[in-house]
Amino acid sequence: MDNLFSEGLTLMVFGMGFVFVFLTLLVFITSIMSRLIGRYLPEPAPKVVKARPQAAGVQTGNNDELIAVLTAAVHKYRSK
Amino acid sequence: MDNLFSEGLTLMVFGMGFVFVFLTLLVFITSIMSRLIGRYLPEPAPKVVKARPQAAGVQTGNNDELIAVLTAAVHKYRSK
Amino acid sequence: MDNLFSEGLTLMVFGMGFVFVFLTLLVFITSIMSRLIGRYLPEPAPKVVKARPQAAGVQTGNNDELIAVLTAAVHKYRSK
Amino acid sequence: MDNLIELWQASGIYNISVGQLTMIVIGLVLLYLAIRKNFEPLLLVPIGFGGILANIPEAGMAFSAVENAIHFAKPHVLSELASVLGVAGNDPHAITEAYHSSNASVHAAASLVAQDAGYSNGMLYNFYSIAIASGAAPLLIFMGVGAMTDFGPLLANPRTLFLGAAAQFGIFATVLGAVALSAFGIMDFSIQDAAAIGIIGGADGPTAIYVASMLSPHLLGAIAVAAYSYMALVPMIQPPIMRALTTEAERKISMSQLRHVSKTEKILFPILLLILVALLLPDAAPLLGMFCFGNLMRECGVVDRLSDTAQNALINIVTIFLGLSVGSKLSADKFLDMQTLGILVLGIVAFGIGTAAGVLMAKLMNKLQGGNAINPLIGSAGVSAVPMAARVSNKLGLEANPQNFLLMHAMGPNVAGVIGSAVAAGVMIKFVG
Amino acid sequence: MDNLIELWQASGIYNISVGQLTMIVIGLVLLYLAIRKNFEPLLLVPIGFGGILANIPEAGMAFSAVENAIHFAKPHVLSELASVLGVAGNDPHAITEAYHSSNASVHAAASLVAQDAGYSNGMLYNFYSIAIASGAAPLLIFMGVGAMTDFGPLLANPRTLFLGAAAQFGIFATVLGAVALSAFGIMDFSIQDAAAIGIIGGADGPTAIYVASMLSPHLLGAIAVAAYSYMALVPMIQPPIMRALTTEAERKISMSQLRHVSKTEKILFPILLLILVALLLPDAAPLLGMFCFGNLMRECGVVDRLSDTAQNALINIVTIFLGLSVGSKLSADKFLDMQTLGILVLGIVAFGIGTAAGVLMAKLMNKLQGGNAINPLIGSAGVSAVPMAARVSNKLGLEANPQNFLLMHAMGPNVAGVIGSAVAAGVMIKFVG
Amino acid sequence: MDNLIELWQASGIYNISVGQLTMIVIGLVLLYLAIRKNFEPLLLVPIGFGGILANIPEAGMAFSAVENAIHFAKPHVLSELASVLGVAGNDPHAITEAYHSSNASVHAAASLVAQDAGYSNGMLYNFYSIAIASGAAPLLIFMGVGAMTDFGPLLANPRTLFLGAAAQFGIFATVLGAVALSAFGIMDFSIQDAAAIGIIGGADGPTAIYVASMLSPHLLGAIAVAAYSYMALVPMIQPPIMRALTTEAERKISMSQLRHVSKTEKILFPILLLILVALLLPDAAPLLGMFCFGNLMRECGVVDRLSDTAQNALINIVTIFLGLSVGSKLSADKFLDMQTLGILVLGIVAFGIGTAAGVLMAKLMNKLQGGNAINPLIGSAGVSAVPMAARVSNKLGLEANPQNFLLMHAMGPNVAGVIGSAVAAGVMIKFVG
Ligand code: NA
Ligand code: NA
Ligand code: NA
Repeated sequence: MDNLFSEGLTLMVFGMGFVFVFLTLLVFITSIMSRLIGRYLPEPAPKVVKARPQAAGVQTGNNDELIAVLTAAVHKYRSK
Repeated sequence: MDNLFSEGLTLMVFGMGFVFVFLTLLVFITSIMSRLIGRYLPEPAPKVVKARPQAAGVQTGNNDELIAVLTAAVHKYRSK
Repeated sequence: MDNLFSEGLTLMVFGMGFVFVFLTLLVFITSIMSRLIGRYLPEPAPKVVKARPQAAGVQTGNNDELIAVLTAAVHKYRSK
Repeated sequence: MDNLIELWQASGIYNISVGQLTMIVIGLVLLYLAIRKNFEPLLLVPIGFGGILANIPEAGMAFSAVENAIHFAKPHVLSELASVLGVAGNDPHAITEAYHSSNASVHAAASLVAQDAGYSNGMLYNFYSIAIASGAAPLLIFMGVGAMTDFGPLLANPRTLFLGAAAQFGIFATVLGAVALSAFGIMDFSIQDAAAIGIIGGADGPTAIYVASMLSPHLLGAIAVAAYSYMALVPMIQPPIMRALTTEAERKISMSQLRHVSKTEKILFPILLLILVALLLPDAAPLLGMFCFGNLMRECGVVDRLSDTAQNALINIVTIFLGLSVGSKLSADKFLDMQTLGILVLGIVAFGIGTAAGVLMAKLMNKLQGGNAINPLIGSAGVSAVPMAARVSNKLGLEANPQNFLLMHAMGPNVAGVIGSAVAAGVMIKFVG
Repeated sequence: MDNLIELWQASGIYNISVGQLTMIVIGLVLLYLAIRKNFEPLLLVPIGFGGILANIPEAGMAFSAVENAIHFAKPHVLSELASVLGVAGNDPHAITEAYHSSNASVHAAASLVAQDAGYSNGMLYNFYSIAIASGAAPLLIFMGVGAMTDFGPLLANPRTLFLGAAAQFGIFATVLGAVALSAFGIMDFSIQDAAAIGIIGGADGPTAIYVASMLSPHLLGAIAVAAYSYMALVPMIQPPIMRALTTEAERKISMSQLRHVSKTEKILFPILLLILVALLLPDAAPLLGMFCFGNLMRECGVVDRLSDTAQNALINIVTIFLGLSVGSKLSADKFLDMQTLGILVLGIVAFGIGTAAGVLMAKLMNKLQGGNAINPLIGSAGVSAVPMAARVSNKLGLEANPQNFLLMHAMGPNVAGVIGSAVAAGVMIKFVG
Repeated sequence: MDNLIELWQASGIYNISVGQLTMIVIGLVLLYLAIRKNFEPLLLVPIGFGGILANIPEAGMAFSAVENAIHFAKPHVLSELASVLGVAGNDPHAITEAYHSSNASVHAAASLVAQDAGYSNGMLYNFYSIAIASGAAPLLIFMGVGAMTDFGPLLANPRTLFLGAAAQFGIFATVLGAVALSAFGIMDFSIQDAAAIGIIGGADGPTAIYVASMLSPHLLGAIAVAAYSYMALVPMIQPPIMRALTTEAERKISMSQLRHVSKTEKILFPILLLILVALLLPDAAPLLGMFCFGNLMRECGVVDRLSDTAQNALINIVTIFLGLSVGSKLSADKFLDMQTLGILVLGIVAFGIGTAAGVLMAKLMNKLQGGNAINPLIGSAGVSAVPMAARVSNKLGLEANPQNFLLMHAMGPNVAGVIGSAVAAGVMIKFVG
């Protein structure tokens, strides 16, 4: 009984410790990476975003928007 | 020989019998279910059908309709 | 050593030979097939190409075209 | 020069047997029917092509590693196989026979011997093992079919289930026919064979393949080919029978419009069907369970991405493997047999009887109810062959009465026929499996 | 007549046990929750349905060939199995026990005996072996999730990773709770069981299934059901805890807009994460490796067709099989047990503690930095449950301050929580695996 | 404290070898080439990533259960393995060697021992077994490629098949080069190795992987990497050779427009090709059979949903698994070897010779026919590398004559090259397999 409990405690201490160490390192590495990229590989001036080929689901969204614009235009025309 | 034939006969009698019993039960259960639903869970008044997310194939269908409308509108406009 | 080299040489001679024999036969058979079809199964007069059902990616293309036409039309209307 | 001879002696021309040549021609005919005549092309293109691949001499694509080892017959491999399989001597035929009748552990041991000798399973053999022998492919196709099926027309008029039941008479009459042929010594079908042949009358591809793979794998190729071919021939098989059994007046009966079926009914139906199967016929649970699962995914409205995948990517992938696997069973020694002729004859009889039984049931129901609620033309749709049979009903209805659209009415018995033949399949697996 | 009795004695009604009936009802309840209450339907619909299929009496869909052979208990099969398994006598229970504790080669031998006797693995058993026992399905789902994950918000504010770390306290506190229950004799969990239960607090389905399949397969069904149910309940579990631990003023904190994150950063992040995993915790490499692979496919911009497939066809197919496979573990003897009750209680505790730890960590970070940079409401998103938990943060933020959109800020800790629980999983596999 | 040491001693940093580190760097380089330089990213992203995963120390993702058991080297497991494998003593190296040279049944027995000891196959090892060792993945990719291939340009001008034949000289010259290197003691390639290396010159990924997996699995990683890298480098490798072997006047030759090819021709071509393969070279039947099947599905017009799936969902899924599986073969002991250097050198020679042979063949054909029907620039497209090589032909053509579009003309030899190298593959499997 005691043994199982102490195993659990160990697991908790090491587990949480490791999770924190790991993610802390990730914070450092990520920050350094971002800083280096910001300095040495800055992104070119934001060009117009070119839609890359998307999955079916996303297409609908794009179409919806366009279709909304068109519908509005047509509606305006009709209601003349 | 006779044995095989009687096996086949048995299979036929039991098979057809079972199929009928099964589907008859299904008729009863389905009818009861439909009646219960009609009484206790009637569908709300038919609202405008909201298109649920569809597979690529079906999208075309939807688009076709919309596009047909739009084309007609545009055509009307052009032919003015 | 010699043995391995002669194995390689054999493989080359037979390999290239076989590739040529095979593709030569394919040239003959294909040509005959094409001639026979041209004579006995000529294609009917070119009808309007009917788009066959396409994968999602291609649809976008089709829509793009249509949408471009529509946008142009709408634009023309607006700029009136 | 030796190499040239070796190449020549390993070539297809040198090795091809009459049987293989014939089977390749049959494969080409299936492709022709599929491509030019539109005979269920989704299945018959892969089946036909698989049949050709399986009969390429020396390629051994439909053979297991052991069969390939036996075919190439190196003496030391043969003698090792013979010792594992408990055969005296090196006779390839005896070894083959022992291999096919060996139990699972000897089978596995023989496989290891063949692999050690450098032989491997042909690709089609692998596909068959994974797709069909495991039972997975027909069940996954059934799931996809379930996801494509709309039970609305059936729920609007549940009595059409009786039509779907009646049409299964084709199945059992054919079983009887098959055992009769055996009883009279014309053919040599076991009761398992007879049951697997009968299921052709169910007019449902995956069900036929599933049952045949369980009851009579050696007839699988012929049964699958017959099932899909006759499904394609429904527009030619059914109309004369339907016309013969109905009067002009009956064909003119117009049916009242189907009521609206609520979403909740459609969601509950596959669940109720599943529970009924669970309580009455567990042997039909795999088939109907996957079918109901597909249908529930379709109707429940909250897992559309799974339903779409089941109806598209997944069913297409499985269809490719299923078709090639069925094709791998089109070997000369099994297909070029009087049994295949018997299967083809019995199969068309099954379709005919099923059609007739459906139509007569519809007439009987009208008589019993003392009205004209049902146009008997929709009875024939009970054989399944979705949606071909329903279209045939519609077409004949329009011929008699140009205002009479029977399509939706016929969809009820049509999908009922799918359920009916799956139940019949369960009964046969239970009794003779 | 004999046949009629046989059919009746093979029917579900005749054979159904109270346990099976209860499990079928539980399956129906899961379907109800999934369909009507929108409880993670993509998983709970297949799990619920699989649970029903697994409990159909006599169908044996979730059983191996050996278990099916034992169930039908033909004397000569039993005695053969007994001899292979080294059991004296023909007692089915003793044989079953010996089978489950047998080593791999005896297991394989028993399988061959059962196959020879004509029994085969149930379809769900096959699905489970291929999808879960191999570990493949959770990893492929993780790949798909990686391909769907945008690390932009996390990269814009990497300190939110601490929130994702803190929320994993729920996992380990629950492990302690589980061993405490065992220590006090209330339950009987091994340390492996405890670890597998704790991972529920990771609020990440595939991670939970992966860990449970490795550490505690007999609890897999209950753990998966608990994990997905509580993920669905996040909008009810978290808000009271979040409100109790924060003041109105804290909830009103508005956070500065996230900076733009460049494409290069997004491409490098999964690679850096992978390298860190490789250097520090190889046991987390399968999970996080596949996750990073999916994310790299998404971000690199040159394999969009692979990324699209990973996010759609492939993940959908795997989800169907994973769900049915998990369902196959919903058997009465394993699920209808006090342990399940313990798992359900511990699971919700885990969610609660994780939520609290995330919120408190956010407050601590504010205190340490002496500013108000972080709205503590986004701390709760560290449990994962992507994107539900982030939406909850957003909702509570809007309640306190209608101009305060926290959604993007909460996505940082939200995806950090996925990484955090995968790391925790690696530690547990390392120490108790 | 013990736990901390244990965690440290199990970490990647503690265990990583120079070889693994190097291979991880190579994996990163492959990712860089794929993502930034657009080197065949669909394959090189998964291959590079798989290479990194395979070299994560202690994770054992590319190892079989037995290899993992040997790696962790628990004494009682080692001694059990040693006894099964017939090795005296517990030396891990001796056991590993015995394992790799054991026959199939001993192999299987060792696997069971390792599983009993709690070890399991790494995920990449499983992927490799299913995708590549079985031969399935390259064949399915070939099916998809077939479904993407338009034989129209080839049918319009079938003599371009000769160009596709000539370019295969690169393959066989390289085989000779490889055996020469061995004959002079510079390298140590067997004839099987030489054949597998030669196939790089086929400039066709799946063919190279298929042949390498059959003839020389230990070189698979290097061969696949070389094949895909050089295919990406085609625009740099080919132009200087093409310019050196042609005059300005030749490059200016404009070719007459291709005639229209009818649907029927396109449908019959894959069938004729299949029959020719069946009759002449059964060893090429799996590769070319699946290729023709894909092409028939594309052209027949009645199974578009299968064709679409073969070109999209299925080929994408298989590509992911194939790439990761190839990556699993990028282990230090096999890749960091002089042989790899030899493979890289021989591979580029193969491409060069193939290119030259194609161009010279075109010139020869012009001479024999006494006309100027063929622009020799399209000869280089005969190596395959579809459609890159055809684009290179087009580009050089436009340089010489801005009105001269060679793209469609070059597509003929381009797809002929695919057929040609599949035939070459069949010959090599026949003679040295
Ligand atoms: Na039917
Ligand atoms: Na988490
Ligand atoms: Na080539």
